[in-house]
Amino acid sequence: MSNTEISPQEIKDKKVYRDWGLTDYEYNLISTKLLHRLPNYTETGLYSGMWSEHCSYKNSKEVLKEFWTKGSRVLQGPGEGAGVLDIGDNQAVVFKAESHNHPSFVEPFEGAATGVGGIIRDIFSMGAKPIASLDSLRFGELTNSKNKYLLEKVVSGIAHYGNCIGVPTVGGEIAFDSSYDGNPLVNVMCVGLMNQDNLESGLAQGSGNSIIYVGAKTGRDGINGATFASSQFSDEEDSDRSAVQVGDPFMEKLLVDACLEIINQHSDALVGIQDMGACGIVSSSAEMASKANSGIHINLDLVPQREPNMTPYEIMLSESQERMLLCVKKGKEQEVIDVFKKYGLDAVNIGNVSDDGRYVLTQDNNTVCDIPTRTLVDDVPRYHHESKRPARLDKNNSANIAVENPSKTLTDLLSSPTIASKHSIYRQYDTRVQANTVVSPGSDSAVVRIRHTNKSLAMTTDCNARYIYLDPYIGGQIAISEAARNIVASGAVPIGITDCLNFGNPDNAESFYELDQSVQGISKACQLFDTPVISGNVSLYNETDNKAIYPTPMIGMVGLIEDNQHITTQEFKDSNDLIYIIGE
Amino acid sequence: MYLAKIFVTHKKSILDPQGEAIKNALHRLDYDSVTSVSQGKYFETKLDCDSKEEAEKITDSICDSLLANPNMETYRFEVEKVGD
Amino acid sequence: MYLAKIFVTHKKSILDPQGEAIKNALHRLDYDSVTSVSQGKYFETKLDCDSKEEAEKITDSICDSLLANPNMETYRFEVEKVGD
Amino acid sequence: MKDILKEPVEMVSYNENSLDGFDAVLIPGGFSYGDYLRSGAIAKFARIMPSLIDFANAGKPVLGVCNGFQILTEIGLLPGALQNNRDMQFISEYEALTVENNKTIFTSEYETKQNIMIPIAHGEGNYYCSENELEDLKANKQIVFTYNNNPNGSVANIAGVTNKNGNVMGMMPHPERAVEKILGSEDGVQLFKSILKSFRGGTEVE
Ligand SMILES: Nc1ncnc2c1ncn2[C@@H]1O[C@H](COP(=O)(O)OP(=O)(O)O)[C@@H](O)[C@H]1O
Repeated sequence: MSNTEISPQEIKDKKVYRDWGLTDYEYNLISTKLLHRLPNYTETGLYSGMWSEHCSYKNSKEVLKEFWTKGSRVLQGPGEGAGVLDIGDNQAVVFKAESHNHPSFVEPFEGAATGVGGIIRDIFSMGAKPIASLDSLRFGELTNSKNKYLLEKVVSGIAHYGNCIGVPTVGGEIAFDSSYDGNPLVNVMCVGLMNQDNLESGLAQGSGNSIIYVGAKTGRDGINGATFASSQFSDEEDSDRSAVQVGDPFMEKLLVDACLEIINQHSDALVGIQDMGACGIVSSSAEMASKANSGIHINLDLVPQREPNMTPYEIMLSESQERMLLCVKKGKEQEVIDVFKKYGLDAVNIGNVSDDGRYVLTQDNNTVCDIPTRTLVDDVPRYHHESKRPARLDKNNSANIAVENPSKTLTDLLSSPTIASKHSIYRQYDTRVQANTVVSPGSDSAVVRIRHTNKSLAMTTDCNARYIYLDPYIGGQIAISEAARNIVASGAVPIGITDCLNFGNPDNAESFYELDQSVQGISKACQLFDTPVISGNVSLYNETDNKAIYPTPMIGMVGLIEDNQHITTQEFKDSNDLIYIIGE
Repeated sequence: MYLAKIFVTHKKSILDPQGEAIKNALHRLDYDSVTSVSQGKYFETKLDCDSKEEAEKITDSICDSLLANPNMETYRFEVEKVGD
Repeated sequence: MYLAKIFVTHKKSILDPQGEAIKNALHRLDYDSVTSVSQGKYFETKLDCDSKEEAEKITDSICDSLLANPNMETYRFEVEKVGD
Repeated sequence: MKDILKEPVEMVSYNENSLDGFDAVLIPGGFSYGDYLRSGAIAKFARIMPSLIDFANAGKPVLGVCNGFQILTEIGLLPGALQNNRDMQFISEYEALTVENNKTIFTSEYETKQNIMIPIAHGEGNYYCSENELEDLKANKQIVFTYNNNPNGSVANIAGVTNKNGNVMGMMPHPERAVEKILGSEDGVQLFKSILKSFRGGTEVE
């Protein structure tokens, strides 16, 4: 993409917006119904980012509505940085999962590392201390050296970020199947613990209040990452290098400490806080403002920049890591900036909240964008998709598996990478930093104790995509049941889930059927287990050359252990103990 | 026998937290005249090849496939003939 | 303005786990002609100094105090004058 | 320390410049300054370091764990250096150690040759020193802990060493992560008890 900006008329005539992922219908909606004029270059860029699936969930909102999100413990359901559940004693557990599939395919080490960084920011932006992370990974078969390379780099990227920042990676899951050749899945989940009084939200309200930018400087990294994440792979894009973001876990460690200090000790100054994730400054600021029906005015000259001559489009859509956006009460700015200074972090007042509902950007005293804020967030069209039951589901699926040599079958199974021990992976993760990990990887679910109480949290990630492929509805229920079994087996009561819905192109009616049916199955099972869905993430378009991955709705479940006496681990304890099989 | 000296450096536009951290440390130590630092990798490999051309071809291919990450890094190298 | 190119390398007598790991990886990729690999660090720093001598003095001192660990590493550098 | 042995502890910022009033210093693990360049290389210039060196030279106990060990070698309070693990991967694991010397202020509560389980979590824990230095370490009984199954390629299986005086110790394994049964091992407790006992002129600590 060149830096010379083309005129609004040219954008329309040459249909340039299509390259950015906007359809003719969407572009016309923006120009004729929402703006009543042609959007300029910067504005078109902002819409293309904000209206991507990644930011708007325009293709999946209909489906997500079906999730069961109630339950007596829910303090915050889907819609904020992360979900929050009451665990008693005025404490709450906060968790969410995030996918970083596409960036990890392009640049596996940094892609996976920045995935961890992003989900950790979601957790502490709610006011919680991150206490553990988990992963959920899918690769093609390891007989292919490219897949081996991806596995190695992804795991070391996750290890690097988690180990450096001091959040233990306590568990996860991994499976290999050729359907993930060319489209690996890298999902990470983070769990945090907080005092209920500290609950924060991503709000920008109160005319005249200040918008403060904190953390790393903005560079050209990851520009248009969100629209990029929402479009299909093709072999050519293998060489697409513009979207590489580099993580700096040490900077993030400082961000965590500084933000938590502000939330704990300067809550009267803070109105709202949100991390800059996909679509960077535009998504965080527009979402914070639209939630409060506010307008916002940002002076781009004040945004800390790492590279010279960045255009408004580049500044607003950059996905540079380790940045947060705060809304701070007028007059309290210095108090907040001083805290960040103490940690050696850049904190700059870049704009203000207004009551006119407009989203206004200026650069060099020129207005480069002036549009209604809600058109970026609330006016995104929602698509209803056609759903078609794949023919394979109606074939006679029963298989006759004759085992002739049981011991050979057993060793074959045990030596398949999906079933074999994952020790070589999790030994690279610092599983015990923070000194609260009671059960580290290798058992059913990980257990992290809550210091100064007799309670613990159990956590697991699970999904058997083959079951979903064979029957999306039942497969979805199986995923929840498997997670619940892992939680229960560690001595905990399941209390809630997060998810990452990794699917193919929703315009394909069969792919959409898989999405829709598995969500219904998951939702039904969640109701039965009393585990509401409190957060999650959607990753569609997981296809290579029109071949979709197995439908893979990863489930991250958390359980509560009220008495640490109840913690159990998987291994056999003593000889002569009896072994039972429970269930059918 | 040939000796290849290989330099792998960060692409300009990419964030280089290491270089920044080192620069900041140097400023804390009052080395104020240092205005920028970038950290890259330096390899020396010995190659048992019949010609300089062959050694160069192999070195290029090694850099491409393993030593440098084309997403973020660029490389250059020099090959010279050495004894033993 | 001066540009210093700094090479920090492992002392010969010390086992270099990085170099070994890379050599083994190359052999797995069938680059059998590679007989040895050593990995070091390569820095480029810009210095705002009045003379080449001064830039060299500062670079030496930076290497000594920060960039190289004298227990296991040695360093060498080249300083040249550059624009801006 | 505070939770288990009920002793007062305070965090001292790397930015302060005095250690007055403290009896002992623990330099913890964790990645100081992101560990860019080399582990501990940048941290050695933190403002607190001159006071730390004075503190150690005055004979007071200094314990460096993991990244703390790396820092102590970088500032020259301990011999040798720590380089990348042999297989170039970060390793997080419980390791069996042997107590080689129980005549130090850090290990008096252990038996000689006692086997203990302490977790490790590091990517640069491969201890290196020259042959001469190794001879010195052996002659002065400065090798305190060794690995039973050397996970990272350390010279002579070394997991922890002291300075000549015996008041500064560095070790890669994390004794502070092995002080509660619920976390899998209590084998680290005796180390902290040993230090306390030395303050109290040899009285047992409960
Ligand atoms: N990618 C991974 N990262 C971290 N831990 C993992 C990973 N894959 C598996 N594990 C751990 O290995 C153990 C076994 O995993 P898995 O085979 O998925 O168990 P199960 O089938 O019982 O759920 C669990 O403790 C799990 O947390």
